[in-house]
Amino acid sequence: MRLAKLSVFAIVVAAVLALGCGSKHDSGSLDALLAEGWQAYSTGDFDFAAECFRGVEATQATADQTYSAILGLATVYHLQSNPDFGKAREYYALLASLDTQNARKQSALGLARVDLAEGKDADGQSKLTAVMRDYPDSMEADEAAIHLAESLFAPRADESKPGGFGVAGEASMQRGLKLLEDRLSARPGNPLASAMHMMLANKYIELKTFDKAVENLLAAEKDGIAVERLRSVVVWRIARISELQLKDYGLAERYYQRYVHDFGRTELYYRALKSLERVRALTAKENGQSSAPQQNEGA
Amino acid sequence: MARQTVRLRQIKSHWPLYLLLLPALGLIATFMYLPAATGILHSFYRWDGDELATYIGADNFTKAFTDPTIRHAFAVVGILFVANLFKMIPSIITAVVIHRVISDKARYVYRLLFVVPMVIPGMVVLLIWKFFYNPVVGLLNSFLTATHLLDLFVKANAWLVNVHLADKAIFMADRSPAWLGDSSLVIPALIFWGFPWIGIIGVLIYLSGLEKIPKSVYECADLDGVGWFRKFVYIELPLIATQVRINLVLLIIGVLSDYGLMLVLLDSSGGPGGAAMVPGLYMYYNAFMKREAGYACAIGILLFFIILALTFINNKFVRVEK
Amino acid sequence: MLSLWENLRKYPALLLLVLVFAASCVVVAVNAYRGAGGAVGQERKKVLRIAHWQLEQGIRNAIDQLIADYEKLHPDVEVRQILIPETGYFQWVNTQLIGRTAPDMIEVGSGGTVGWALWPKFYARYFLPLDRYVDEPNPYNKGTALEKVPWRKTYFDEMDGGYEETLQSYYRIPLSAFTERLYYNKDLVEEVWGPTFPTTYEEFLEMCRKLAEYGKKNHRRLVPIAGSGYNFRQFFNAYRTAFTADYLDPLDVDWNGVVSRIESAGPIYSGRVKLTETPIRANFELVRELSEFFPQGYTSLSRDEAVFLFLQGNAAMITTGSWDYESLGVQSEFHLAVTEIPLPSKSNPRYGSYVAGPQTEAGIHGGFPIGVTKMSRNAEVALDFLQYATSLKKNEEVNRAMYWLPVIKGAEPRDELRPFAPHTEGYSASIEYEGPGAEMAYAQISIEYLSGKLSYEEFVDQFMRAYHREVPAGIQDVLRNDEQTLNQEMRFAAIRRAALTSAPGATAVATGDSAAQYKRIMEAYVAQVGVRDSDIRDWTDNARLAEQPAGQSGR
Amino acid sequence: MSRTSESPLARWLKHGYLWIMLALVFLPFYVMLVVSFKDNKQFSNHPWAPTWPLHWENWIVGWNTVGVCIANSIFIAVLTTVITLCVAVLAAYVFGRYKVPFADLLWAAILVLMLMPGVANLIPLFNLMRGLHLLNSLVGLCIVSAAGGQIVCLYILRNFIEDMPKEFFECARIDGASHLQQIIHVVIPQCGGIISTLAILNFVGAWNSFILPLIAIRDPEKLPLAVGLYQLQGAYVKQWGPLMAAYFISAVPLVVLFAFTMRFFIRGISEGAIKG
Repeated sequence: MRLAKLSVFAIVVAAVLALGCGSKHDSGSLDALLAEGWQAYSTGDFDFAAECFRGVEATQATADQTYSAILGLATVYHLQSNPDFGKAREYYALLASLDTQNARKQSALGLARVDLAEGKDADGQSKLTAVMRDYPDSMEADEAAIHLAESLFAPRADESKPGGFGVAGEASMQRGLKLLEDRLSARPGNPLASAMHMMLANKYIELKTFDKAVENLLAAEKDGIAVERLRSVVVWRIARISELQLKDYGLAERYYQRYVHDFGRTELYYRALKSLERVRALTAKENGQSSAPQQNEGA
Repeated sequence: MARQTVRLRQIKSHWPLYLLLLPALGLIATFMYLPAATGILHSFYRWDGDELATYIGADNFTKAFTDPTIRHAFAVVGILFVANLFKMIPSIITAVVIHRVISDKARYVYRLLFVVPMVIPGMVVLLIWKFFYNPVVGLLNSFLTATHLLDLFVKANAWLVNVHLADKAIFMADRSPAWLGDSSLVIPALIFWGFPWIGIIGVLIYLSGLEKIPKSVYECADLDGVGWFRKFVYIELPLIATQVRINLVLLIIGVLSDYGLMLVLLDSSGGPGGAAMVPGLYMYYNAFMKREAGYACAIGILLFFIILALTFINNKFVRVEK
Repeated sequence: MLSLWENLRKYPALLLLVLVFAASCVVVAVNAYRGAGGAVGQERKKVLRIAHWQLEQGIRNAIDQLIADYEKLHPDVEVRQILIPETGYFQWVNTQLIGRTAPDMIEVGSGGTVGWALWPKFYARYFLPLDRYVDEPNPYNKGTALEKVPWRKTYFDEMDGGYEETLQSYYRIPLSAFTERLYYNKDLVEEVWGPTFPTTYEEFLEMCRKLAEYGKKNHRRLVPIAGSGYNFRQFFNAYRTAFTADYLDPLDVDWNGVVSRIESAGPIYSGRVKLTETPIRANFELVRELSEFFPQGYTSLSRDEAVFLFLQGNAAMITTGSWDYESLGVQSEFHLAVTEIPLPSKSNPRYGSYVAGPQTEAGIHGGFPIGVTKMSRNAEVALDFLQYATSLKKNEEVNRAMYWLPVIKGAEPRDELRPFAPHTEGYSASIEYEGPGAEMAYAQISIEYLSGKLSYEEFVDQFMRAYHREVPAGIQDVLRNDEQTLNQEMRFAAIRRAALTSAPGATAVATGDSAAQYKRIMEAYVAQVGVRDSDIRDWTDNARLAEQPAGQSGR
Repeated sequence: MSRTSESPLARWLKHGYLWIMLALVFLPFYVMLVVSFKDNKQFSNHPWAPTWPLHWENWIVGWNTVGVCIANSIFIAVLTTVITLCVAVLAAYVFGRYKVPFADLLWAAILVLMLMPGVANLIPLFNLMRGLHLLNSLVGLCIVSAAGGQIVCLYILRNFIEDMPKEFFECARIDGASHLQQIIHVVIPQCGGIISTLAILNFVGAWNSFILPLIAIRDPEKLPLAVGLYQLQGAYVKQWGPLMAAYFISAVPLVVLFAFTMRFFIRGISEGAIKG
């Protein structure tokens, strides 16, 4: 008898333990469950996050909660380490059926990005363009611009090319640059403006169009860069490029000086200090002839 | 069999017997069977050891079968197992030698003396051995240098490289071998560990078997002029075969499931380059370093079945000839 | 009862056992009572536990003193240290986190590559995000110049050492800072060489020779430099930075001031930068020269074995961090002195022209980082304790006691530690020889060169063959890892976006101001994408160059 | 087993072999003892020979570091042994004397556990202990260890009780003794030898237990010896003298235990081996 009871007991306890994580669904409110889901998502425990979101989605939740749950599910499938694009697309599409502006914007952006992630570049790019057209003044459109430009600029893995990559061609580079510049002139003060300027600068550096690069770096710095480390890189680039490429020693001096002043605790501090001295010596010589150091042949 | 049968219908008068069983069974059910059950259950989950568990079917097992580390771990354990078979020999020899000492008193004293080292706590033995293997201050390297054995190793190694039997120099002149820090020396170090490999419990068990041999058998053997070796093979060995088998079972379980040795001598990643990773340690590593507790449970279950199979084979095929 | 006693008397062993057991019960009970915060005649205290791996006696005592001071200020709190050796530390923390028995405060960040991948998850799941505390002033700084300064800003590095980039949040409170130096046995050096330690590499080499001769003459097992593979790397890196600082501008194609792994791998692969170029060759030859003065087989020695050699006077020098200053100082029976790794002078005919300067330490962050666990019942008290420990006065005091460098602006380290002050003058590393994927080959082949089995040409030849074999795949690996980081960034951007559209749950998880965080993440993302694209362009250029027949490669 | 003839050579060979083995087996003792009186300098210069002056203070340091651990270990070892044996004797009595319904099934269920490697269970066991709030608790540790340790005891004790003459129990029963009284007055005195041997084996086992306390005990003041020593050796720059003194001290309690029980133990093992 006892054995039977014991085994029943053991099975029951085992079942309770095993379902321990699942059974929490009833314990808290749906908001708590959503918070748990997003928490798990942020720690990289995607299966658990998906389970939480699914738990909310299946119940009679408020419109907001359903929105959060479906968005969560779509995001999990889209961005987890081994993505499931089919399901992501399914849930992003479901998101569009919710009747709020937010949901539709997220859905459109999400669907476009899933296309890009899957390698359907043309589809993704046209969907991103649609996002920018349909919701021109939104945060999502700003992000769409960045992803669209990224996709136009991005090199593609290509076994036949040397090194295994094919880099973006001239045409798509120009398209990307124009797109970002248009966006910046249409919505100059948007929160991602500094990021867009940095992106432009990166590309102009790649194309070795250094005057435009510095122009954009200056704009980015003016817009305000939230990440200190990135700001230090921008200041360094302005100074270095204007010294070695543009030979604009006044600008270089100003920005080396700013670097030395603001970023004493970075590894480039001493180099900046030395360069400042060098640049000052050069300007002191006045109309600095072509005596700048010839170190940039590889750049 | 002096057991008294209690039938089901008599149970009314004998129920207190179950009360006596209760503590033992209760403990076993709670702390042995319940964890085993949840362990089996969790081996089908991706589980981080904490509350996050997702059902993934048999993925953990398919992963285990293709995981090169597990293959390596079982290879290591196989090597150690074979080595441990040989490491049983000194205990048997010692038991036989003690047994053949003529004076009763001397036999007893030897037994006592061999029991004494048992008081050294296991951890201390491990740490002392770790200390022996220390490349800078360790006893082993001092000994090898002082006796010029190391030079011999170097020459042998160089020769082996020359004739392409070995692909790299492990021992080099003027260089102290790092026994536990060199991936090609770790396994030899683990095999050599515990020299002279005398397990006192084993010796006592063999001795008790040997003592059952009647004196007359030896007398007959002496009359027939049987040499010491044949005495060992024909008289002594068969009589301790049962004990050897018991020890073999214990050895299988011990070698396959032990990893405290590696954990202390090396660390949870199995030493340099994971050279000494064994299944138990890999399980521990997965559970408490990498947080793949579900996978760890799956490894544990594999281990259990392997031990079960080996014990079964041992009972079935290593027969005791009477 | 009486019969029991009679029985016991018959078995003295049993009697003894009972007595010993009773004694042990008392010890265990007292410990359990005190562990729960009880003390005779007092109210229950709040017990805080802090776990770390700084086992040195001096460090332990210094923290005990800090705790005693804190307890004097807060009689209702008791703080206890839990010391776990570094080898088992990560596994221990992991276990305690799963078991929900983790101490209130934990030193974070150990565990090698496995730990490196898991800590961000641990922070997110088990540790308290500290963003809302670090922008408030530290109350224990009252009456000092830092009174109104946010906690974060009181740090010499603005608490960069506490910022977790992957989570874009503060999770750690650093207590000390560290730099690495060359320690030497002053007595021995004075006896053999003279009162002033060499300031140039030429003198240094001469001194090493004298030390080796001295050891031979006196039949002592004396090596000039106590080295393990670990210590050797510090030498190597110092000289690499000094010799190759000028490679920054030619190699840094994206002008961000950092030569990424791919930026240095591409040119080496294509031959635009050759390992036979004079500065690089000089770098290797110098280190080869120096490795004569390391113990035989140093690459297989461990760190503490090298320290043991040094402490016993069997080695004259060792490179290690400031974290060892106290334990080396206490345990050495000779006078300990600290200096920089000497660089070749400008007049050196072989090396002089390449030497730019020392390695910079301007970028160091606060170390000894402590996190507060979510499961702590007294998290507020734990934070209060950490604020106490990082107040201007106490941080100075405790670091003086530990012989470590304080992290708070204005806190003065010990005079002995002056040589450890991070020098901001110096260069950052500008080239990496290993190359992604070829690290193993580099380790093996470079050891053969350093031990004299290969000539430099043979070394370069063998290594370049391995380089061409391994690096293309290695670069693909680096880029794949980059993709994962980018994906991770996007994952966090998605939470912030969800929070900005006020999705329930996401708002609760996101700490701090979501709009600002979103901007931060997108900027970081764009910067990384830029580096990746530029790296790939550089790599394909170089790969194309490598495919061309020699002679046409001039650009 | 004395035999009539034996050549002196054989005799010397045998004794020589045994003495060499003993020397090797006792080598750790020698090392611990010699090194424990050295400071690091002496150790570095003359690692293996005794040196003067003797550093007695190493032993004080050693005692200070492992003293608490020894108290904890004694507590754990004694409590574990007592629980294990109490539980095992009760159950062995039932299995050895009676054939109650389901007995064979239960017995088989217990025997399977002898094959179960403790490792396979470790992680779920850890979680179970967390659920029952047994983590970081010495008593919890004892209970869990006892649950595992009783199985072998049960197996051996059952064999002994089975072989005991029926008459002992019959007499007791006629005198009106309950089951418990029968156990106390018949089983324990009759099986005293094997019980004490099992007690010693369990004691030594608990004394040496490492993995479970390593993961289950958090507070340093609760650590048993094995874990305490393990953590001690992780220190960065080792002081070999105090370390070896601590090792030696940690062997002392077992030395005392064995001094009293050695005879018992040797006899018990022999008996057990014959029956088991």
